[in-house]
Amino acid sequence: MKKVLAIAAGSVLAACGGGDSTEVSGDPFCQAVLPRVAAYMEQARSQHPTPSDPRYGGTVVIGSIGEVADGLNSAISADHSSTQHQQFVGLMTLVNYDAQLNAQPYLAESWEISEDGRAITFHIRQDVYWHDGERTDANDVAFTYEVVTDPLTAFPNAAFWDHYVKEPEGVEVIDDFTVRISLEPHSEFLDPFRTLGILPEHLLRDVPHDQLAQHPFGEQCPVGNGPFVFVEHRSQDRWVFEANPAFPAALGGRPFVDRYVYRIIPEQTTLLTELLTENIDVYLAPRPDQAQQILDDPNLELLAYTFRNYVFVGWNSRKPQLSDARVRRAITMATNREEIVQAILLGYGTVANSGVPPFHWAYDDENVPTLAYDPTAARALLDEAGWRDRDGDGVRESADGTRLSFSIKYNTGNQQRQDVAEIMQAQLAQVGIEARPQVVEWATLLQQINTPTLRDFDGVVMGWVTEFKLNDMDLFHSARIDQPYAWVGTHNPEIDRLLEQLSVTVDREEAKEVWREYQAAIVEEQPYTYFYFPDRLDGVNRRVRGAVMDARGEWLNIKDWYIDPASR
Amino acid sequence: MTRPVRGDAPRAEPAPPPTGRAAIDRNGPPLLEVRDLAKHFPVRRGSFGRVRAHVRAVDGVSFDLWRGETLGLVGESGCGKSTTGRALLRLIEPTGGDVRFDGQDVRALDRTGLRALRRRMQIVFQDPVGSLNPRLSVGAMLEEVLTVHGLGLPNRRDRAVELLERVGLSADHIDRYPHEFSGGQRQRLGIARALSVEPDFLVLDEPVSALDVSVQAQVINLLQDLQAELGLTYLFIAHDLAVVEHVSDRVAVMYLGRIVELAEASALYAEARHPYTRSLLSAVPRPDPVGRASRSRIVLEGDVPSPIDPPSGCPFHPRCPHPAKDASCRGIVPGLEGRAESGRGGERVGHFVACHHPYHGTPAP
Amino acid sequence: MADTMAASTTARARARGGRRLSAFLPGAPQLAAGRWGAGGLALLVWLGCLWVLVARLARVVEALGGSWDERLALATLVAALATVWGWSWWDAGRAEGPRRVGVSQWDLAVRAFSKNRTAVAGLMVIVVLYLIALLTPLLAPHDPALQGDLISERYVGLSGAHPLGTDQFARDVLSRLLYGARISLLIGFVSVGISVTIGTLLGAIAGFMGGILDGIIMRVVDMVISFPQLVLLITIIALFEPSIFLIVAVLGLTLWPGTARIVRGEVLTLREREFVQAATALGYSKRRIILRHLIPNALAPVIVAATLGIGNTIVLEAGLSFLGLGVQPPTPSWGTMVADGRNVLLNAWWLSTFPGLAIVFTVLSFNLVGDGLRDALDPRLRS
Amino acid sequence: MTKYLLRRLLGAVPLVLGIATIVFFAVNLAPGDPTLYFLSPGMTQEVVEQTRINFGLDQPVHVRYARWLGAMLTGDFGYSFSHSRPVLDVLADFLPNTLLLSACALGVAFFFGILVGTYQAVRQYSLSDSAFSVVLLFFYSMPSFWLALMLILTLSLFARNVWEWPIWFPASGMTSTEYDFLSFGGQVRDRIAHLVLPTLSLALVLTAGIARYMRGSMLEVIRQDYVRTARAKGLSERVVVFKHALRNALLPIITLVGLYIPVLFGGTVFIETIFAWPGMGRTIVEAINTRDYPLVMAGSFFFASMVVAANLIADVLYAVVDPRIRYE
Amino acid sequence: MTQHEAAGAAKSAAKSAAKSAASSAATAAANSAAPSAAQSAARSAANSAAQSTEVEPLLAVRDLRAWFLTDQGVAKAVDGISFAVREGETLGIVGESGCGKTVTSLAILGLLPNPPARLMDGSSVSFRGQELVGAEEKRLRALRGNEISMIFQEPMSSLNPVFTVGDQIAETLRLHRRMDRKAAHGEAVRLLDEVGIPEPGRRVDEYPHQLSGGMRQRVMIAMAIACAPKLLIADEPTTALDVTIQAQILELLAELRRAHGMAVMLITHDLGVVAEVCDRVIVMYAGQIVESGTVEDIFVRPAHPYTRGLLASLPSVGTPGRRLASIPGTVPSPLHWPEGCRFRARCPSAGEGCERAQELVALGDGRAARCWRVGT
Repeated sequence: MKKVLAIAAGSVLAACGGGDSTEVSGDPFCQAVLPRVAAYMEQARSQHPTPSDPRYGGTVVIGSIGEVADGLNSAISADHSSTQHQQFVGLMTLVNYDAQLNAQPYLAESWEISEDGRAITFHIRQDVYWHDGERTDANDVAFTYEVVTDPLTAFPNAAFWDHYVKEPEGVEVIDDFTVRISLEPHSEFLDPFRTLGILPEHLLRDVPHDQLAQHPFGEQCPVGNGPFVFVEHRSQDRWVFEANPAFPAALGGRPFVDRYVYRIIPEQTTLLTELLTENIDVYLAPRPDQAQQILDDPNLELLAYTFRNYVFVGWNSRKPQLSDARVRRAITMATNREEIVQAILLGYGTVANSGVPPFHWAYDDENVPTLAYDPTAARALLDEAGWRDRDGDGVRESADGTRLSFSIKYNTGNQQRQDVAEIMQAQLAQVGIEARPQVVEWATLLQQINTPTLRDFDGVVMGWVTEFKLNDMDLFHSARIDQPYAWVGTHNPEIDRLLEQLSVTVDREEAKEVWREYQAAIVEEQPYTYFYFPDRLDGVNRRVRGAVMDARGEWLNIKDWYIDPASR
Repeated sequence: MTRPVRGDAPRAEPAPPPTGRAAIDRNGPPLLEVRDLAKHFPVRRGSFGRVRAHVRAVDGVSFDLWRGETLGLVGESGCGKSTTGRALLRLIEPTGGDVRFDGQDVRALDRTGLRALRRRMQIVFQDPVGSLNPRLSVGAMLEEVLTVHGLGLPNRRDRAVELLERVGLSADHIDRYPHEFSGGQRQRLGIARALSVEPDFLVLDEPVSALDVSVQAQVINLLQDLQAELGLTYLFIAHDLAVVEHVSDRVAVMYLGRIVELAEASALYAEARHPYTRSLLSAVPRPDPVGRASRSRIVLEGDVPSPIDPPSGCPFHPRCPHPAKDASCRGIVPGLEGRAESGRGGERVGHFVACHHPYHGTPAP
Repeated sequence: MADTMAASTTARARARGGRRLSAFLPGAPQLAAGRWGAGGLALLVWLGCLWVLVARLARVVEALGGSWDERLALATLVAALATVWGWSWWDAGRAEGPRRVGVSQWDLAVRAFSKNRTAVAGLMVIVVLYLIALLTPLLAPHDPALQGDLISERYVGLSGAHPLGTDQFARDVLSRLLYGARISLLIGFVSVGISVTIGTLLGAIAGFMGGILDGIIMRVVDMVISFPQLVLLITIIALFEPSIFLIVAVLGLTLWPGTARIVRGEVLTLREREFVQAATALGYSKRRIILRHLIPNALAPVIVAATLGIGNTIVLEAGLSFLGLGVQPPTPSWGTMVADGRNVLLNAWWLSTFPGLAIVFTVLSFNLVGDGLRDALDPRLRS
Repeated sequence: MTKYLLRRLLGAVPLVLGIATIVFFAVNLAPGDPTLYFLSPGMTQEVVEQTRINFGLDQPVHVRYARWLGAMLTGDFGYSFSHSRPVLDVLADFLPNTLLLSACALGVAFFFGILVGTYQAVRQYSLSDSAFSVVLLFFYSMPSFWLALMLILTLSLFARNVWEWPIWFPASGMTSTEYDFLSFGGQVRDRIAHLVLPTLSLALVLTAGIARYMRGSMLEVIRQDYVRTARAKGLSERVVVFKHALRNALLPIITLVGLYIPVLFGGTVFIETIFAWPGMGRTIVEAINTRDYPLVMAGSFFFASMVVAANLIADVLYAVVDPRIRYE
Repeated sequence: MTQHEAAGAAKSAAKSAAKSAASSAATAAANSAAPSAAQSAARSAANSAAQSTEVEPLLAVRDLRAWFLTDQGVAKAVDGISFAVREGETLGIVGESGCGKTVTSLAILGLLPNPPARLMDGSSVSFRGQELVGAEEKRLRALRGNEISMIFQEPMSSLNPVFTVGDQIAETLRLHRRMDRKAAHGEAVRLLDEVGIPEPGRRVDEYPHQLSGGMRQRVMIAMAIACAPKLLIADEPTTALDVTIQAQILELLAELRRAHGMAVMLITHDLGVVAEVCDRVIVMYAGQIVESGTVEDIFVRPAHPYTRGLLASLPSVGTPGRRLASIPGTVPSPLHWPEGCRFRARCPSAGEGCERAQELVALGDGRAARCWRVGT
């Protein structure tokens, strides 16, 4: 289960620690590396001439509001566009998912799991070269594993390695192209290797792990082994990549497009204009209310698909108004979530009942109970829980006079969350609940809700982006109640039990049943009022052909995109 | 001296008093004693800048003034005459010297003392536009003074009207604003304001210089009438020699922050002893076309030097046309010396001149 | 001579007629006399308020026992009607009496100002705007926070039920625009009020006292002025929690240096003016000199700056809204409305266009009035 | 002159230090913990603590202030939390872009402002005078982000897609994606095309202010005695206006440079965001939003210092142009 | 009159003036001696006493009316004045502030700002037979600073602060004498020397603020005489100066007039200055000429009550103590000149007959006064 807008947790020793000699200078590294890349590419181009297929050539431009925050430095990133570039553009991961979310070979040709399920052995392809000419081998994999499991690195998705044996003993290089990793048996154990781009050991081995975050490798001169070769990064402006002619033919060979440009355009109206004026080919994640413009333009198409994030309101069960699960259920039932999906997302979304996204194999909307919109039932439930409007002011009170009144916090500048809070306020008022939307600056809000001793909120509108390996441990397990993310303070033995079981159940069919139970328990407990899984939208110019985008990401098959030769 | 023959005098205000003015009693102590008054303005750069030099605007001025007397202070622009007038009232803090008003040390006064003093000493300014607060009506302006000093009770408005009438304006004017008056009327308002505290002594700082000739005469007459009626003492500052001669009992001529000559008006104009006074007098154009051919005029060379860096010795020596100019003029600052005239009162009345080689006798026509 | 007498007699007769007319149509006699600015404004306010009274009678009656802002609106309505009627009666009658003596600088400024057509038009817009802002509870067709049916009534274009359309929550844009006027005008007015007060006092003290105090105040002014104001605003507002109070306070506390500079400059020249010296010579206290003789004379450019400042502040608030730092929802302000609506400019153009135009015309009015005041208050420019 | 310059420079030092202090405390006294921004769930408490120490946020505020000031004086502005690079490197990326845009806007604004203002003054009270005033005020009254969006919609989107004009301008970025493959002339044209909209958005507001000021200044000058003297010499009206009057009317305009630089920098916050211009204004807002304290402090500090520098330059320029000051 | 009508009238005035200027120029070209032109000029200004029948005057002003159309109404600043300046003479125009003397001088060279100022129908200014009212701007420019030049009251503000004095003098020379930069600079040095500025070679490259008031006025004079004008209009040239400097400047002007044989029109409010330097004098009051004559006539035998009052109210060196005779009241505003005799309200001898507008009454020998009493 992974995160919010988390950015690099780099350590900035040199700046504040008073040290004088530890300063990392980007220039020498880049100056050494970039010519080598250029030379190798020169050679590679002559060795691998472009096939005479009309699909080869052209530039594809993707526009988005945000930077590729961490570039190709996979050891420090959790950010969506960064990991996507690491998986599909510049670097390679050991495995890939197919449409059914089953692992497929990628950098790893094949793999075996030991009998006892405590070791996994990867066999690495032998035809993959770093863009400076070095071959990618088992040492790179081992190096990457060591780096990300070292706490000094502060790998943001450290929870990946919960059931793995940490470095250095957890990884073993058997030969140049074989590597074994030790683990405890658990579900979805391949998922981390789908996300983690392998790093070049020969370039980074001398860098202290706590300084990787400041290393110029990530953003200034990344050297990858993927289908695209880094050319240029202008901060807050663009990334430029070109096709890697030496990309293994077995994996499809060089990409069709000559160049791929990622542009950062922070204003969405500008982005839409650029898409409409055909200055960019892909507009990543337009707003739902911009969809119609894209649909109206014959040159453009709109791709819409369910994604891995969801929006919810978390309820602080430590508060007397919200400690009773019946009240939380009543709140959810008094909220017309279907209408909210229509209103805020214009229908581009799915109502959520738990954190399991619709495309996921564990998703089951038939057998999992839902709390449908039913104000009458909500009122009855509140009456039953002892909340009645005793003084006739339209707001319910408990027997001891506590008003059923609370704030709903959301962060500055997030339109959708603000909308949720506003609509909730209007709808809860109908059943005698007073909800007060309250905006808080992002860092302050995080402090208020994350600090275990503080938990200064009643309700909070938030969102999570999940990985394919779902894991709610941090959120709802009572053992984690003093960890930052146990905002709501759930203390439910049933949920604890199911969470523990889920984390070690390897078989999907078996797991699916546990998931069903778990979701039913969550619906009963209602730690969150789950709102929706918004659809991911992408505006794409029709001259771009062959693009497949789904929950796995926009860049999924970027190497197979080609530009309609007629409109080049 | 040939005088132009004039036609009928236009309809005059009350008939002129038969002879000059009432005799001044100089037996008692002077009302105002000024000794070595100095004001040096620092020349600074920037808000916290260091002082780079001093403008020696007033550089050791001494004179006495008796009750009911008018002392004229003349000189060219920048000679320090206005600064002198303001330093007397401590509108500008003097940097040196002594000022005694009616025996009181003016420079030693604290805030309350100063406030009391300002009921007895007032000033009238040159600029009839700038000297009145444009946002206050005449009534408000006069009543404010009365309020501040607790005067004119019970009815301040009546007192204000009285003041207006005294300076030749009428009760109709009381609700008007300064911009609704002509230059001469505004000067009358300035006088009324000064009179409102019933002072003994007025500094008149170029009171008629900005006025047209016909109006100038009205104001001069008013000032003389008030002096006669109220027994006021005037320090009359002006650059117009004719006006000064007309109104003053005694006249002091200033040059570069110093008094160069001080005498009874008649004596000074008839037989000026300082070369500067003589050139000044000869430079005044006279409304006398008939005599112009025969007049000899001393035209001074060059300009007045800067008071930041005055010449050594006699400040006038670089421009002095005196044939006897010599090394002592360049080296030694001449003191204001002269003969006290006996029989007319105090010691300091007489013909004083600050020159190493003063002239004697009447100048050529 | 005879001519002028005849003219004044007819003027008097006309004035008597004017009084009768003014009883029914305040402003009409002034309009007839060619004073289209004052007359037009009076007539506009009169008819407008009457219209509110008639068309929204039910709401008016309701307001009698309503919330405080409904009662405030009611009081405003009554006060506006009374003021206009009373003024017109008094003014129409004034022509009968003797010519007033004593025309102050302000009177002159008013005369000069009323000759400036664009400025008078701007002033009319502003007066009407403030009136609308106060009367909003009576005027607005809907509750600005009331959400309609989210499925069928969202993004409805201009229609009878919603003259300016609806927004993403099916709220009435016109109502929100009217309520937004309150917030925007309030922010402009209050923050400029704060900054002008602080600036005038500090400027006057710095100018009059001089010396170290002047040095310190002016160094602070230099520092604050050197700051790109917007960056400072963003820093403070973003790091603390945005609220109307914070926005007003921060705007008020960062905009004063301009005023302080102006006032100090004025005071420095005024201090040398002879009437101030005369005041000193008359034994007035420093306090009296500053408050009664310096500040009133230094006020003209401050009034101009304040007028222009209100306009600037409204634009600034809009800018902050663009960054998500403006007035927070559901409270509508023009700035947030423009900023929120910009994303749907192409399919629901009315969302940001109307508040945008409201800002432009309001600020334009303030600027026109400011320019007009500048010309009217500067005696040098008065011909 | 050298002494004057030196004195002005020395005078600017306490000013800049004062500004640095304001910046520091405005940023550091705000509630909220910036480290939380850079952390993810699952991180151990030790990592959190280590990060806080790394950021230097474990110290009391006065110690941090002293350290920051000390480091700053040696030219060390620390590391950007979010860019993970020395702050100076980050600034070096963005500052030139902002300066380019600001310089263009300032140039355009002054050129047209002076031209229009002079024209208005010479034709005072004419129809074109009032028309210019109202039109310029109209732009002046517009929130700059709205103006920018309108320009994008009209001169970029509608011009191309709806009205099909032969000329339309790119809505974002400093260069096209194919910039590197263009000829030199093409590169120049490409850069100019990208500059047009942001420059226009920034400059229109300033133009209005400058024209207004210039009009006033010119009206003042044109009444002066020496202009009458120039006419009495028999000079043509063109020479009178553009030689004798303009030069004097321009003097107070020079000080406007110092006054408008902060306005300009403030404007870049919006303009750079909307036109995706990789500059300081946008970066600083992002830094504020991500609580990148070192970058916020250094960025504001540089902005303010440039304003101080601009004021200084304006004053020196004034002294150069105005002989009355030059020879003092 | 409403503004509209006034504007219309002024427009037609300008048109007809242009026409008459063209025709008079044609006549002047036809007969270069132009005695008929002089005669017709004399006829048209029959009641102008300042008229010479012997020689053609250098400058003839006839019925000049310069009105200002302001918001408050029409200010008739100059309201029908006629006079002539002969070659080589010094004519003084004297009067109190607001009497219209400066407007007259500016009107001659067409330097009045229009709007608000208008030269009304029938106004005529002819310089050496050439009509200037309504003349093409280009022709006026050729005259300005060349054949007619001006100096003004404030030497500080009349010099452009941002150019060196040398540049400002040379500009005139380069414009009218077509000198090159170097020659003009050399000539500027010579001119500075001529007007008595010490070290002209150094001063030529200085800026106005570096000079004293007296020197600035000398620079103005140098600029004015650069092209050896026939007529120098000096508008209050010494008012802003101290007495000793005033004496220097008056001396210099007298010298230059002798040396260059130019006519000087001296405008001042200082009767003393007039008495010192002028040959003939015009006294103005309320936009009109009230008296004209030789300097002796005016000062020794003033005819008009205003002139007499003015002289009587002058304190004079050598006559202390006497109570001054003052003229009561104040100068009326040009917006509301009094009906009838404009001096009536302040006149000691006003009475029956003064309620009608006064004409200039010729008294012989070129003298005239605007008072019905003097003729009788």
